Amino acid sequence: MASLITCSHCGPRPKEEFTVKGDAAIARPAADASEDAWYAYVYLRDNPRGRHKEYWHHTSGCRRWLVVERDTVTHAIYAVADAAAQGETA
Amino acid sequence: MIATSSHGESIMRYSAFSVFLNALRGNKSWRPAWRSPVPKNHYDVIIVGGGGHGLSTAYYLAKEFGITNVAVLEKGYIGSGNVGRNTTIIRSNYLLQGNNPFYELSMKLWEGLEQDFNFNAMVSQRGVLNLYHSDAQRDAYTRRGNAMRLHGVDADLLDRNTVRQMLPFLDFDNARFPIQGALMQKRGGTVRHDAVAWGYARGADSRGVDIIQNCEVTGIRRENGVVTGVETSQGFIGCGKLALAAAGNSTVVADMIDMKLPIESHVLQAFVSEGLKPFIDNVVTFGAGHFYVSQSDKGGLVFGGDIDGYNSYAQRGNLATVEHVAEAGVAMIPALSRVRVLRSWGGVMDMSMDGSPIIDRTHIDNLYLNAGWCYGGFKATPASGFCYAHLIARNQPHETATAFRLDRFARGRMIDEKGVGSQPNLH
Amino acid sequence: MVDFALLHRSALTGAKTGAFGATSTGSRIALAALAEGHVLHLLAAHGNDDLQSLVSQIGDGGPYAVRAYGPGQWFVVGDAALSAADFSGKAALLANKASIADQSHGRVRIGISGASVEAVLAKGTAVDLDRASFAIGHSAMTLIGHISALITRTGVESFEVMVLRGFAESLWDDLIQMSLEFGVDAKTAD
Amino acid sequence: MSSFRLSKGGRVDRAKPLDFTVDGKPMQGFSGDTLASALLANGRQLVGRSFKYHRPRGILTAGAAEPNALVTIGEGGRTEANTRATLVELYSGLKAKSQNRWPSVDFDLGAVNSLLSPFLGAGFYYKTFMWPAAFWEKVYEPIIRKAAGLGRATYEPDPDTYEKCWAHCDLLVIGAGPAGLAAALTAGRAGARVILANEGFEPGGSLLAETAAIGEKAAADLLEETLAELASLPNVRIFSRTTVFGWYDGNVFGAVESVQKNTAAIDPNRPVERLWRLAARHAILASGAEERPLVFGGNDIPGVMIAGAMRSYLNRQAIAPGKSTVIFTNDESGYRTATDLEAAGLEVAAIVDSRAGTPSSWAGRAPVFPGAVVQDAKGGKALAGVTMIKGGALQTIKADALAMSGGWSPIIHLACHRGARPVWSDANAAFLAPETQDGLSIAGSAAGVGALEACLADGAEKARNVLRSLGFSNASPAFTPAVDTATVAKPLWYVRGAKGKAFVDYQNDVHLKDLGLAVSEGYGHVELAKRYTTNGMATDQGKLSNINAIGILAEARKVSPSDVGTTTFRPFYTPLSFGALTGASKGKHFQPVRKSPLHDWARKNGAVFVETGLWYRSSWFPKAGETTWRESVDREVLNVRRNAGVCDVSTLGKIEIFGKDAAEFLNRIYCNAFLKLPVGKARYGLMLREDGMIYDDGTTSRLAENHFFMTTTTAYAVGVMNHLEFCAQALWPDLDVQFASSTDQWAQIAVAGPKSRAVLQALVDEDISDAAFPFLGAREVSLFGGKLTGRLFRISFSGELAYELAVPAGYGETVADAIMEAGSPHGICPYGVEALGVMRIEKGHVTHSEINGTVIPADLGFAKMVSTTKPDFIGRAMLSREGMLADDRLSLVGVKPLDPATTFKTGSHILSESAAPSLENDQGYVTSSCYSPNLGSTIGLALVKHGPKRHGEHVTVWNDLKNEYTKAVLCSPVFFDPENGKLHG
Repeated sequence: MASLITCSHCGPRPKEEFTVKGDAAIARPAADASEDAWYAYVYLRDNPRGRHKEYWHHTSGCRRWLVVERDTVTHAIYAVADAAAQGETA
Repeated sequence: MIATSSHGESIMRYSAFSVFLNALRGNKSWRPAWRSPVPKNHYDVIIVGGGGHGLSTAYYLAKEFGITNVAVLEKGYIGSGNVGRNTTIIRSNYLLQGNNPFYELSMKLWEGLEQDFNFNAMVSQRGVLNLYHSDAQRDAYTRRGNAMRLHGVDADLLDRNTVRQMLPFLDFDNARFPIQGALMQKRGGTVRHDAVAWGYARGADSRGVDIIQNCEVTGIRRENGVVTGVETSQGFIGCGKLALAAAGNSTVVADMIDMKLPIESHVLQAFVSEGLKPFIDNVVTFGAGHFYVSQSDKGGLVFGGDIDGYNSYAQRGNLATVEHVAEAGVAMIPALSRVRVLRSWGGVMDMSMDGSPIIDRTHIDNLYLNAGWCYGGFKATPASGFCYAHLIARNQPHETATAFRLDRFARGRMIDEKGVGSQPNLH
Repeated sequence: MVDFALLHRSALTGAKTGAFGATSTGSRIALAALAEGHVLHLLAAHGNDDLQSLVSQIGDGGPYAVRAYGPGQWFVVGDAALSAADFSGKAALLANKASIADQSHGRVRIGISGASVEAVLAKGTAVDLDRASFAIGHSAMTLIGHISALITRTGVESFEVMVLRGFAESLWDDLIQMSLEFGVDAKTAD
Repeated sequence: MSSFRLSKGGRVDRAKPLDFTVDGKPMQGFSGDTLASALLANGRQLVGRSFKYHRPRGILTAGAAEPNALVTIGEGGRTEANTRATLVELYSGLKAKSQNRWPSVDFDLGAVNSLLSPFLGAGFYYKTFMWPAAFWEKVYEPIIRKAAGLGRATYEPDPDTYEKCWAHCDLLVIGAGPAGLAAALTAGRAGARVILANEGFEPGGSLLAETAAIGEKAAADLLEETLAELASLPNVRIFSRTTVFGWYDGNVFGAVESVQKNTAAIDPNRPVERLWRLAARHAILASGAEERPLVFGGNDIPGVMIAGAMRSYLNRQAIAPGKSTVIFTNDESGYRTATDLEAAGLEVAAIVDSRAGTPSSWAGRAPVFPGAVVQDAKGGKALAGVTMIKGGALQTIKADALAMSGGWSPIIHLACHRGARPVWSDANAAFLAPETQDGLSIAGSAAGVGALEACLADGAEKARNVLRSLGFSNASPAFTPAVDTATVAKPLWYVRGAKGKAFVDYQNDVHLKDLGLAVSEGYGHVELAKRYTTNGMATDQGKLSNINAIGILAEARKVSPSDVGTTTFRPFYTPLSFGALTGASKGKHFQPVRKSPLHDWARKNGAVFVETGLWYRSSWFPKAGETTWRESVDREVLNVRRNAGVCDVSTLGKIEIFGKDAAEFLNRIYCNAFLKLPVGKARYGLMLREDGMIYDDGTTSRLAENHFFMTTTTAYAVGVMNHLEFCAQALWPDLDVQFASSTDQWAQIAVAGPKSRAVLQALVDEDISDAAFPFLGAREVSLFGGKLTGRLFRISFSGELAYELAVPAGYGETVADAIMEAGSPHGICPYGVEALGVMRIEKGHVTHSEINGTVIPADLGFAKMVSTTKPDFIGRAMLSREGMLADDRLSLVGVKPLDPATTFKTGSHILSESAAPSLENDQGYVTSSCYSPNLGSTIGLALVKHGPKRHGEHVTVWNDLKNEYTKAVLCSPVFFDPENGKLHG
């Protein structure tokens, strides 16, 4: 996938410009959350076959973290949003 | 040359003589290497996944533990996953105590495999060399080589001149990151990957295991907290114990019992060049980029690099990674420039959160998990099956696989060879 | 007190210069090290992304002084070096709305021009440089080969490429290599 | 020239003869020839030997699917093995060699394998070579490897260059045959940005090879007109000699352009190949169709050729296939070949048509045998004749050429690269791909269209539809609709009763019986059959063989081809060179070089450089008379500790952090407290990963209330910046904090040693006495009487009184020179990262040798740094797990040999003094070591179980790789000045 990701700020760019980090559907727990919640955040993954949200950093472009929603089977991209904007709506 | 298997059918023992006799008869009396049975209603053990690990588990369950009422369920054809889609490398050059003895057990099993299952998988101990290009890499290899030797595994630290004598065609003169030397494991090498699946399948089948292809597991039935069987595309099949060995699809299967795993599925590409006359004898890995290469008996250079980096269940990768791999290849061996790459393919890797596998019981008593092989599953095939069979049969881990526990992350007992932490795409 | 003549060393002092590649006359590429004047990196404070008009006041009035980098971030460039007073004046203008990181020494500008300049840059970047979508004055931070750089179109057949100082010589060499088929004249200083 | 080249006709330029050699033998062809056509023109039918049986092989096709005519082209570093002669554009000076033969292609000893063929059936090697066990690797495998493989690659480096480009378009048209040209013209006229990629050196596809007229117009004329119009459209780019090899996500297509593969005189200013990444809004695949071979005995004898290929050689290059040709067909194509042969005055001995009933349209001279098949071809290195069966009766026909056509398979390879599976169509008797996928349509014979006019119409129509969806509402098709008049052949998968070997995959020598064997042994699944027999694994990736193999498997398994299915089409469409994929990134240019602003300063001071990531760093500065690196490093260390030294630390990552919440942000990023760091102060910080492991360390200074300056290690600079941005943007977007990487803005110079203050005070305008500027001071300073502003930090990695001075990079060299000059009376010297390393080990300071991703703060003695009062910071939560608290964790300790005359190396393991070497007894390992000139001994840092509790314990430092087993003692990791007296001096 991801020969091209359409950055919300820069337009379509090749994979080489990005750094991919991983699951963006998981939310960092509150500081006082249980150890189980933290364990789940750090180690457990839904790893869906299908729709999936993932963090991509436009490292060689605008340096924004993006949330890319895409399909892990077809590699179709449904949406790209700035991670900060994502945080506000989540 | 005709032996009688445990289930009463005769199987043909392979030998030069059998090939000769059959040739004289016009090759008309060869029989299927394994049966295509109709699934029984119930098995003592059902293994989900007819890849290398599932098949070797079935083989060792039957051979080592006498458990033969076993079915291996495969949604496609056997060996259609990563055992048929890798760079065929075997090695036991691991660093950490949790890994090292396990992979060495695997290497020992490779060394006797063909005579054991009467199928020539072309185990070829051509030597694996890991090049290093900096003092820091040399130090890391010194630590690793010594860890190997502590367990009696062969390891040698070669200096630049020795490497140059062995592999004069590497870039010693114009490299961006000059080669300083290499860690070598002489006993490492390659194996004809498909033949591993077929050999185990034939060996398991001959001992009574049912290998059922085109049988996709669609659900797991539970009663009173224990697993009673699986729903499949060929109907319900009951079982005493259920053993998952679904590699890249582990999450998909675990989802059927709402079990979340410390795993992400990622795609790793591999490549083969056009056939060449002997070009490179050993398996060589580049230390200043992602590239490893060996040459198959057919003449193709088999090579690969890093994973693409994103979650994927598609067996295909992207061009940027292909270019990245080729760049590293030419940086290591400039003469590759005029060699043509024939084919690229992608395998789906069950990347774990510390880069090491899981062979463990689960929260359900009769459900077992074998997963998290990352891109190192092929070399582990014999030991994975052996240790998994041990766990299933005895309900306790084999002594070389005690660290591969599912709860190790929660307990803070990760086995992190690379030290990159809980980001699977970095392992 | 050591009294020392303060010599400014250009990042491309040691870079190769001269004519390279094809001996063509028509469509040659010109590569030039531009003045290491000032490069200001502007970063909008939280919630102040819309500073376009204020940002334009930071520039020296040159046509392409302000280059969009990312959301809430700009580069303001000019040929003249700024004094400490200039700098604090500009900072004061942006007070509480944005910060300025002085990158005058950290970024190097290279001018590249010629009839085939788009073909040359297309050997490095995946950005579509077609004039219709990449007009004069437009900027894009992108990869050129393996090196990140900010590309700005400054004319029909000319671009500026701004790169981290440490990579400047490497990118310079790459741009020469990419231009060989057209012929290239590379000039670092007058 | 030979009788194989006709005296007239064709598209070759007889006025431009080209000299070339094959196996050293001089030959001549014309401009417009391929190597294959030139070989045929020279009467050279036998061009290679097959993989397993070393059977003589001739040219089978005229295109990319050629399995037989593989030759080695070029010499020295330009040697290219396995080159398809059918795709090589002939040039003057071309040197070709045949392959896989010894001693020669005409007399090949390997052909003895043919006699052994009954024993060499599919999968024979899996069943044997197992005894005795050691023999596989020592005896059998070396023989097999030597025999296997095709051409021989060179070990010489490639002298030529390559490059990679991007191109963008509205419509990419793949293939410049009738459908592709029609599509490109339609799109070009509509004003779309069009790229038309054509594999060959001449666009036109079948228009080049066919003699049929289109309407009133000859194919050649139509082609000429179309190309002229396309050339006049500025929005249309025609990429000739460009093969689209892969379809990737995001609708990016990979293509390779052969730029200088058609000349012996390479222009060094241009690449030999160019890799294109084509970003297309939409693409039309017009790759045509592949004509199927027929599977009968001896179907590989030189002289047997695909019918369409024979027609192409005849019409494009005026090649006569032989004196007398037999046509074996179940399709119209055979008749078209017969027509063209007869038109050229050549004899067609017979048309053997497996279909019942003679097609009424045949008006030629040759006799037609409907309902007949060629059972066996006869001959050795050349065809002598065929045995035909008609109505059960055998008949021999003499012929020196045979054209075969088994019908057509659309070339849908690219359309299946992104997961689509081919679907069997009974109507087309072929596998088709979905006609439209997101971003890709298929047109012309690739979509199963047969007749030429219909292909033109289809290409135009499909382009019009695509253009409308792309917003070109005025698009109209460049050609009028046409009815597809072509008939579809009923497949003849193989001929029964053949006496000789009937090949399915020519190159790999897979024949009919191998597939039968695979089915009977249980490898009947199409993928298993492929893997067991190697059918489809040759360099043509099954382009010719797969469809027949599927048909044969279907019949053997008594199912339809649809049930058998295909193997997976994967990139690359045709083999692709490493060179093209690599582009310019090779040799020294494998990765870019990053240079410190003090690089030239270091060089002029004699530095020896070392690659550190992309940077070059100065390792040490040898002086005249010093013969080993150790001499230089020892001197540098002693001098710094005695006097002063200067070290370039510009490569450290440097980040400006702004914002009202910058302090709060840092407080969450570091495990230790930062919220109340005073302005003007620096603090050492430990950054953890969320799993509790240390990620990176460095000092961060507060330059103003809302402005911090962070330094990171050189190695982790990029990662830390990404990490900060992640935390700010994804985790805590409400915080007001911004980052600017300023690594390249500053030349950063460490000045260390007891005299460092005196040296620096000579440059710095402000008072930097201990009282005015104590340890961990950090502030802007004025230099040279106000000429320059810099940043001064009183921090120390060496354990000495030390400073780091940051100045704008362009002034770095001046300032470093000034420091050297000011320090000259004090005996200052430059020192490199080696001496830096020695001094930090002497002080027990850690680097990424210790921070190796598996250590938590407590492991390195930093337990007290970890805040217990902060509510949250990255990594806090996971630190309380059992394994993090376990007392068997490896923790930091010093180690030194009992006998200072002995030594040890980093990477050695630690064993209890008398313990036997085993993993169970492994106590830990040496993470860093050096010779300390101050202690007169090797010293090291180690991570050891219960490390801090074991000071004074005797151990063995075990390095079996070097047979080095050093008796040593564990000790405090601080070897030098443990009270930090010097630091505060």
